[in-house]
Amino acid sequence: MKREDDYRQRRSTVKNLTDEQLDHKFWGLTDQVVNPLFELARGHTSPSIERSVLLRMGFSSLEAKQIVLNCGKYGLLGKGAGHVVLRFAQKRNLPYREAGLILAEGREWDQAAALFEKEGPS
Amino acid sequence: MKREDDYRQRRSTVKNLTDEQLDHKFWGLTDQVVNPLFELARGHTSPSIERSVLLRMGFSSLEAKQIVLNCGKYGLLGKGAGHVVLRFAQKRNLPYREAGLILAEGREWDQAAALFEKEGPS
Amino acid sequence: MKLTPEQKLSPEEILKDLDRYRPRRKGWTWRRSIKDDDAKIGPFEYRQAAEPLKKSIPLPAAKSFGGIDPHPGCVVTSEIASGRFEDDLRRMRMVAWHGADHLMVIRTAGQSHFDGLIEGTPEGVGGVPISRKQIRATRKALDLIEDEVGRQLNFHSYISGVAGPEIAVLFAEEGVNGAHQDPQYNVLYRNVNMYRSFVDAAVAKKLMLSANILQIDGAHNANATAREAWKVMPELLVQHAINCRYSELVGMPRENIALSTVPPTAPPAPALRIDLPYAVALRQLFKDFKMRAQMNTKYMESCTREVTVTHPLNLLLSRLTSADIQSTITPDEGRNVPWHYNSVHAVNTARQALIGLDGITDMVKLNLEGELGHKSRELKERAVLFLEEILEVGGYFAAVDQGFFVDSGFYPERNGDGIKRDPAGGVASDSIVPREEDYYAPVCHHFGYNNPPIDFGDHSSPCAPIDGCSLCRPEKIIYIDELDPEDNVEKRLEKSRQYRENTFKPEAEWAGDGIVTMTMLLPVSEDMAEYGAMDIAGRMNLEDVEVINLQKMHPAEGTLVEIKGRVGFSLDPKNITIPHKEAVLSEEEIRLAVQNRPLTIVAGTVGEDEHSVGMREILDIKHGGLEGFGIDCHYLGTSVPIEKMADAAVELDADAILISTIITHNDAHRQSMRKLNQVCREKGLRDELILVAGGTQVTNEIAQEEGLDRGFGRGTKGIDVASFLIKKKDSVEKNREN
Amino acid sequence: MKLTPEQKLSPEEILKDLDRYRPRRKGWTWRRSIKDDDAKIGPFEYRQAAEPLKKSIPLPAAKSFGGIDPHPGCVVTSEIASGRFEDDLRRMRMVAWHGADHLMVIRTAGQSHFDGLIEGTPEGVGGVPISRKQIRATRKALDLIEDEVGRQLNFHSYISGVAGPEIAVLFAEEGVNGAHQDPQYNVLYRNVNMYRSFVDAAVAKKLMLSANILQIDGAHNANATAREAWKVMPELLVQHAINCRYSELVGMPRENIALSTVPPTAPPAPALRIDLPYAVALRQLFKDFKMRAQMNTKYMESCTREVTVTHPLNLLLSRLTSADIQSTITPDEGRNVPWHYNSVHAVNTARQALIGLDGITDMVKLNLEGELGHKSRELKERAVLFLEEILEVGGYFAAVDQGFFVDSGFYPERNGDGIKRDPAGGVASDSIVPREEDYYAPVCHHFGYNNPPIDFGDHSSPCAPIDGCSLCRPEKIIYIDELDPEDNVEKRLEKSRQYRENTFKPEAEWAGDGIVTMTMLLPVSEDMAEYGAMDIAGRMNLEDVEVINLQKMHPAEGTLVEIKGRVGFSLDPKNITIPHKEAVLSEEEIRLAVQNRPLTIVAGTVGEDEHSVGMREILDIKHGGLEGFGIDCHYLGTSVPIEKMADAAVELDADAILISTIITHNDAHRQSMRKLNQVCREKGLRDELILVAGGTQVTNEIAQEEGLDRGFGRGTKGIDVASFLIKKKDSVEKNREN
Repeated sequence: MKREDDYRQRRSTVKNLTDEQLDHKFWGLTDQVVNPLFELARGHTSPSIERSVLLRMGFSSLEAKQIVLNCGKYGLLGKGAGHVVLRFAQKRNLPYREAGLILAEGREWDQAAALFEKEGPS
Repeated sequence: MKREDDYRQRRSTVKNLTDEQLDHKFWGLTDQVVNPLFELARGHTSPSIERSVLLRMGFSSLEAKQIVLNCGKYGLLGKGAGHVVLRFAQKRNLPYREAGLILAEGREWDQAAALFEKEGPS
Repeated sequence: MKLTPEQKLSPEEILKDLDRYRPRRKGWTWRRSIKDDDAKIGPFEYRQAAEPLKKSIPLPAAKSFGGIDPHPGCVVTSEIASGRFEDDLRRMRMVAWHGADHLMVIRTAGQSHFDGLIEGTPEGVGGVPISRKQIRATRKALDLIEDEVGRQLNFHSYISGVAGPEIAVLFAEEGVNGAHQDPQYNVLYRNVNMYRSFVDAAVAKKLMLSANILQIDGAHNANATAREAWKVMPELLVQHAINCRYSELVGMPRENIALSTVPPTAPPAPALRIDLPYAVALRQLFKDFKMRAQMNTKYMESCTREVTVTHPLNLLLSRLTSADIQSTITPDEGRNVPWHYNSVHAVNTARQALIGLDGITDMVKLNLEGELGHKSRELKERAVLFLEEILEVGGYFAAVDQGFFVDSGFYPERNGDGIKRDPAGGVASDSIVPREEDYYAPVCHHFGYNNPPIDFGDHSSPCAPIDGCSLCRPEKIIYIDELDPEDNVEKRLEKSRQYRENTFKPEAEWAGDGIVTMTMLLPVSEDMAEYGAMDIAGRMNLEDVEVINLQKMHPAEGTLVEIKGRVGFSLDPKNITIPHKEAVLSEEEIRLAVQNRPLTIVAGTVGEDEHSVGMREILDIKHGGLEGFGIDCHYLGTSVPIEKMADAAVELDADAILISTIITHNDAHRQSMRKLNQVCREKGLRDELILVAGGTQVTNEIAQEEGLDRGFGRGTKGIDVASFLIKKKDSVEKNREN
Repeated sequence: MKLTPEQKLSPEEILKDLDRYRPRRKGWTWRRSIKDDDAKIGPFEYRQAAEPLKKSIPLPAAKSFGGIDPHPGCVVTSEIASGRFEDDLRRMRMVAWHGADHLMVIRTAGQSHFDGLIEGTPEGVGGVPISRKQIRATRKALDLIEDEVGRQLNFHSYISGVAGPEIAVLFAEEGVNGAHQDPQYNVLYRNVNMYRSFVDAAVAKKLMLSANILQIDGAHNANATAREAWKVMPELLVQHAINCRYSELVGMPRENIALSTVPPTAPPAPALRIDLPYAVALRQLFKDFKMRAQMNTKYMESCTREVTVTHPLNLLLSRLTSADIQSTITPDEGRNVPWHYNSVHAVNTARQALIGLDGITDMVKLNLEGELGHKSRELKERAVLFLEEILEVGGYFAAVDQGFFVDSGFYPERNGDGIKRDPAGGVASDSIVPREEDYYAPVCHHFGYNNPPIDFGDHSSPCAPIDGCSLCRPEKIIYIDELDPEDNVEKRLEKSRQYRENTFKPEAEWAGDGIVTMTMLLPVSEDMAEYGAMDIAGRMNLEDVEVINLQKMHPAEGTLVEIKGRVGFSLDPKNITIPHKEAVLSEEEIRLAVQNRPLTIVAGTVGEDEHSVGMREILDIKHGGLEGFGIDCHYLGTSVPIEKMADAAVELDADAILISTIITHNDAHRQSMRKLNQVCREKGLRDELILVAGGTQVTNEIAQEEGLDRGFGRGTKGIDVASFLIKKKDSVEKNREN
């Protein structure tokens, strides 16, 4: 889009504001721009977010990568990758790290996925 | 001479002056310092001054040097080196440059000096 | 492990037991300012200075002020990007000794599209791959260096690209103190999918907050990208606001949020009159946030002088407004990835200008009533209009889709050349996933919806069911050493070891790289100069020669050329002879000695030598000569007969005779010296008099061969001669007493 | 005779017929300022700019602003001191092209004690011997250069020493436009007898007035001499006043009198807070006089970066207060007599900073109410007390005798280390003579008592009796060519001719001097670095090697060393091959072409190449890449299979495929290129697609050998690739049409 500098006309809406009012308007508008972005973030996750969770659970970056790849494949990212590991560990009655390593090797994913199909969120 | 910074005491004589008065005092004192220097200059000459006069009369720096050296030797600087050349030229009825060249060669200085002993200023 | 100033930092030592190293603190540290309004350092009072360093290297001119080393009160950044982190460490030590306390490691360029963490220590391009091993080793080295200089050092890198949350975890775990984080950067400059960027950013920011990592935003990139950078100012205010507010919503306090701001223009633009209103508008709108002032990079060419003049103007802006962090840009950034000594130069430029401008606002005031106020108000109004139009078109994503950003028009002017990004496109598009109702991440400080299932027990924290996450229990961190058996630090250290331990080579970026630069004026046109300089460098056996700067001095009269190249050989310290240096008395010692025992000297040039300049430099008070130390100097002029010199010495009861002579083909200089010695002997003065000869090609050897006490050659200063005279006089008197 | 930009100035031509050359004007010229309040140059408005030059070389960064070349409204000085005036001429041309219009020729150091005029053109040391031939040749060259650049150039030197009146005559006769004249300088720094100095000075000043020569005083020398230069400020006001008033008494108008003022201090001192009150006091006291602002020299060390930061702070002072003449100090003055390109650098620093600060006082105001006002008032009070004490002790001569001047105490503090001069002593003592009653000097504009005798006739002017002096009738001037058959310009030109006409050599000061500098960081301590660098330079066959800067980067990690040396060989232009350079389209042309015919490209790294940085630099908008020109770029990532590249090109209907590859030992890079060509041929795409390969070690030759259209190697910019794509597309379409 090309447009001439029409600031002189456009500013009619702001030119009578005090400096304080102008600053206030600036931040009010910013809030309106940013709030939807914030809401988007609150309700979504991503492969990197889920890998970051696994890292913090004590998995290596290589392990986390494999687990999240499979979570994606099995449509489980929306459950949380850490959640998947913990449920699987619970089911198999293993320490969660051992359970996660099984998943990181790409094994037993059908079983892990089934946990969420059947039982749903607790 | 060594002295501590006694500005706080000394300034008593100036601290109540307005800025304008202070500036005025500064230039008034400067005048008092400079005037005697100016008077000294007005009434004195130097070898370089006399050579500068000869240069402007159309003598070369080498010629001027010799003429002024001899003026010094014969006590004639106070008459003005150019003056000496002109008087000598007048006496010898020569163009002044030719006369000056004779003097620059160190010749006939007794005669030149005599012009001032005898006749004094016109 | 402890560093001592005389010992090199050993990357090998740093790497030892790295798997067990833990950072000793987390979070950002502000420099401590001197508290008194008027803090005395040497002969001066400072108002904006920091507490001094324990160890440091003062600016060169400090030697005229008693070696003082005042540092500005703001944090000073050094950006380091050698591509090999092990070489970065040594450079960090150099810059820390010059006052940098914010070490910003530039990331290898491909990393923002790397979907995950890089492990090990591969070599980078234009920066280093940021990995756990690299970070941990760097933090360990910085811990040692901060003990050495006595000031806490902030370590900084980038949380951006498609692996932001993972990198944020890494930084929080390993004690990184500051990071760039701004989702708009990913979108505009890295073409990362916009939804993904914002979703990831929130998680990353929350993690940063958990470790008190200072955030710097990315708005300055718009200055560097826009064709006419000064027109992007209204948008910059908008970009800053979006990231600031987004961060605040995540929970970051304003004191953890720094705006990255760059003066938008540079000379030959009337820069201050454009940059200053912007700086003012920014500080008015973003009151409680921190300001990170960066120097201009957009208009840097390859002339380092030009850069070095623009930067003090940038630093003036920092002083006229404010800067909590002063970033520094190296003078060579217009030519190459910064080199070691240019990193130091950049830091020196910042501390020098900031200290030179200390307290300037106590004498000079911003005139907000006039043009400055109007211009900054106008920028804010334009920014408000920008925000209004973003909302009109449907919000941020729609605005980016329509190319609102980095347009080269002065908003509301639009030039149609903004960066457009497709909301559905970009790297990692379609990769975000809605969190389901039963979404659960068993970690604390996790941004967003999180619903720990009740059957996992302990609900004190989301990470309680796993008995604490790695931020609570660092021992859970899995350390990977290396993945690539060839491309790693150990292999590189093997290759560079000889240049670090046995021999040495010039070095610009990496141990043993051999790089030097050469500067010359060639009295020919640009083309001829360019290839002529390459030819000269080739004949001097430089390898990989490149021209790095070419400046026309005049179309016909000459061209300035700078080239770089590699030296093909290395030096063995054992083969370098360092001559014994005579200790010179200090100026104070000399003055005191002369006060206690007055010295008189007679001086002149001898032979047919009318070159009196050297001698006069030695004597003249104006050139730091003998007169200035209180020595009574009698200069007899040029071509003085030796006998006259000796007679004058008798008459004045002098302590020394100084003769100056040029070197002539017929050895007249030796004859003069010999004669001086002879004449003084004949007159029975030799024991009383110190005899000295000087001249551009005189040497001590020649002078002593001819019987004099000392010869001084090219480069001699008055203080060298004064020092010698006093010492010699001392020993003469001692001999007499014995 | 006329200069053309492509032709070197020929000293031989200048010297031709010099005996008959007369200056075409006399007196000082101020630079013409642009008159409008807001003068537009390119995209900007300037308020303190001068009329533009006809020919000039803009600052390097100007290329980002359409090549604009604004110059500040004040006169800009270049001080030139090569020691050979014939080389000065070429340098003057270089600096004039960069905006200098005040060419100040430093005098060879011995000249102030030379009792008369020097004739001919002997070589000087630290400057040139000022002689008629040297002046006339220089003025003639400047007349030609001013025609070339379209601005009047002021020529300047020194009227001091024991031959002041003679030199003043010379300057007045030969059209010198400005000169230093200050009797105090002689007394304090040259130890010329004080009576002689003042007596001579009055005559010299009157002569200067006769030719409208601008006078600059010598007070700045006290800054350069005093140990703590900032303490000498009250005295400086006194020194300025003495010379100003003395000049006024002789008849000089204030607009002909410039104060030579230097910021007294430099960082790491808090310089502005000390320098600014002094600058303000000076401008308050000396209202109608001119200000010549010089950059600080006192605290210059050998680091050119440090100098280049201090000078903009000095220039800030000039802008915050005022400067009618801005002097420039070269960044190398802390190391050596200034070199050609450093003279240019110095001028560039001045114009860059002054233009960058254009109109700054419209936004920033001096706060005279507070500390600034108090401090400047204090300086004036201290100066008044100084003057009072001069009078108390018996006047100026007595005060000098007692060491009042250049004492390192902050007056009235006194440190007892001032320069003392004996009124009866010094060079040329006892040389003044009272003018007798019949004293007569037959010249006009002669200062002092003059009593033309009545018998010499015509009394219209003192010079009427001689039918006009040389100022009235220049044909009376006696021109001496040379006195020394060996030490003269013709002999020197003979020796340098080969380097000026046939071959060439690097040059710092003199044609053919061969001097280059080399800069390197050595990862060793200072001593080892110093001698290591000398060793390296020796192995590179540099001669006369000297270390010119040594800076500790860290006691153990490294030292920055700069050396200078001479290249022993010369280059023959006939043997230098200048490769044909491909013309690159301008940014505007490319943008327009893409607007008219959109371009789509597919890009990726191929083979096992994860080094995507080079490719991304070519594409990225942030790095001036293809995106920025509006080219639709599809980056497929790293290690992309060749087939995938081709498929994507089909899918996107792309115009070109760009692959990036590193060079590997097994020639995988050639295989990738070959395969790309083959695959495209097999799919029938080859005629439609432009195929390009890039990489640090790729060459066009390799790429074309493997069937591609073009290869790009190290140093390629986005614009090079964009330009190629558009031209290639053009020629492809043209071929199709035919």
